[in-house]
Amino acid sequence: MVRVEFLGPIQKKPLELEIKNLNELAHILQKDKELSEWLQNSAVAVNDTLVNSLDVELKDGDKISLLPPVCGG
Amino acid sequence: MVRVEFLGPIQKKPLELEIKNLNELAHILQKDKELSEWLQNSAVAVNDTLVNSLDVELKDGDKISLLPPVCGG
Amino acid sequence: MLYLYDGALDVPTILKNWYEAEATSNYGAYIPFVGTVRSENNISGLSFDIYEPILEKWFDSWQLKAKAKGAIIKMAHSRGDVMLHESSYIAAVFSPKRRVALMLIEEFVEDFKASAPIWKYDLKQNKRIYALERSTAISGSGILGVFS
Amino acid sequence: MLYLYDGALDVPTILKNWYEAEATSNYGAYIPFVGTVRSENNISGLSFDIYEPILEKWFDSWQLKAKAKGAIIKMAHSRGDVMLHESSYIAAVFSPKRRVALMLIEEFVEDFKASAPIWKYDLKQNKRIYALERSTAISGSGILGVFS
Repeated sequence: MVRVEFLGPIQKKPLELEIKNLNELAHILQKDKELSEWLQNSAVAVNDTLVNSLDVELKDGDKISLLPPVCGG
Repeated sequence: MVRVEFLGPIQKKPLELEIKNLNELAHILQKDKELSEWLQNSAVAVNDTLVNSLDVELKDGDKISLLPPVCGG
Repeated sequence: MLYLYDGALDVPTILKNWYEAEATSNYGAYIPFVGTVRSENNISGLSFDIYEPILEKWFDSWQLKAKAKGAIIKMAHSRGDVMLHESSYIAAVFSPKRRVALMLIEEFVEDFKASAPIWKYDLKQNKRIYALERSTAISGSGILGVFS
Repeated sequence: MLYLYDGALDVPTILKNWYEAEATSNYGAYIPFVGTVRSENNISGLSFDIYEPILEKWFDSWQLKAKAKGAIIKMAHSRGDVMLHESSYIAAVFSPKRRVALMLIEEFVEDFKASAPIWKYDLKQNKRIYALERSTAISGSGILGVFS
């Protein structure tokens, strides 16, 4: 089981999914119309490390975070 | 009469000179061997405004300052 | 040396504490950057969400970059609401030399704006409105939106 | 907004006073640069001479440059002796926007080093030794040394 968290302004509860890689996650999340803009402008972290590609294998207990555009300060 | 002041580390008392321009001042100061290094590396101000050339006429009561290399902070 | 506070920062106290903490560390230059909430767009203030695990990793990577130049970085940021003319952000560089300090504070603050996982909301008529148009997508964003 | 003090600067108090003085001026960025005496070359401290009339003119010209960008500059400097780990210099920019503040503090501090009529001496074994090798000739220097 992999946990998916939506950070900051994305108003969505965490998901628990049986997925093996980020490609599967992309397919699942793209079905949710409310997420479509967020998927275009959000960064993705696996276990709190940002990733730049979908070629990431996932294992049981991994945590995925979606980070929408930032503005600290 | 024109007053010439030597600022910062130049250990020299002010001079009162009867001169009409900075060219005359250059000739007079160049005779003082102790000043030769300071003349090479000092900036010149007339009445507290820095000047970039010797083509400056002087009048009675003017103040000339020699400013050696600076290091604030 | 990353400090998170609920609400506005006590700027004089933080600047004083940081200065005194490094008073005998032999740094020649100390440059704090202080960010204060400006009155614009009829806001009554700003509000912030922070994702701390990634903020800490990002900050630690900057601390290593600074250390390689003999410098250190300190940073304070607010969580939650910060009202008009209050301050929400302080970043500071201590360095032996001024050139390193001047370069580092600029690079750090710019990367902070582009990368630190903090989300800003305008406070307006008791609403908390995400400041999307002033926000920056983190480098690498959008990979989940590409059809594959 | 140019402040000269005999001896070391009280950094926390100056940073606090300046911050509070501009607290409601609606500046979004406040960047002080603090210069502190480092232990090097076996000095016990530094000492400074200042020629105030030209320093004031130089500072006023910078205040006009800052004003054209909607910003202001404050500066404090020590006269006379400042011992190890004490501070002799603070320059600060207040600006609505961070980019202007970051550019301006760098340009101001660099021009200060190159142009401000202040002379530095090392304090070493009760002697006051002009720091010629660390000093910079003001732009236009040398005109009186040219044979004419």
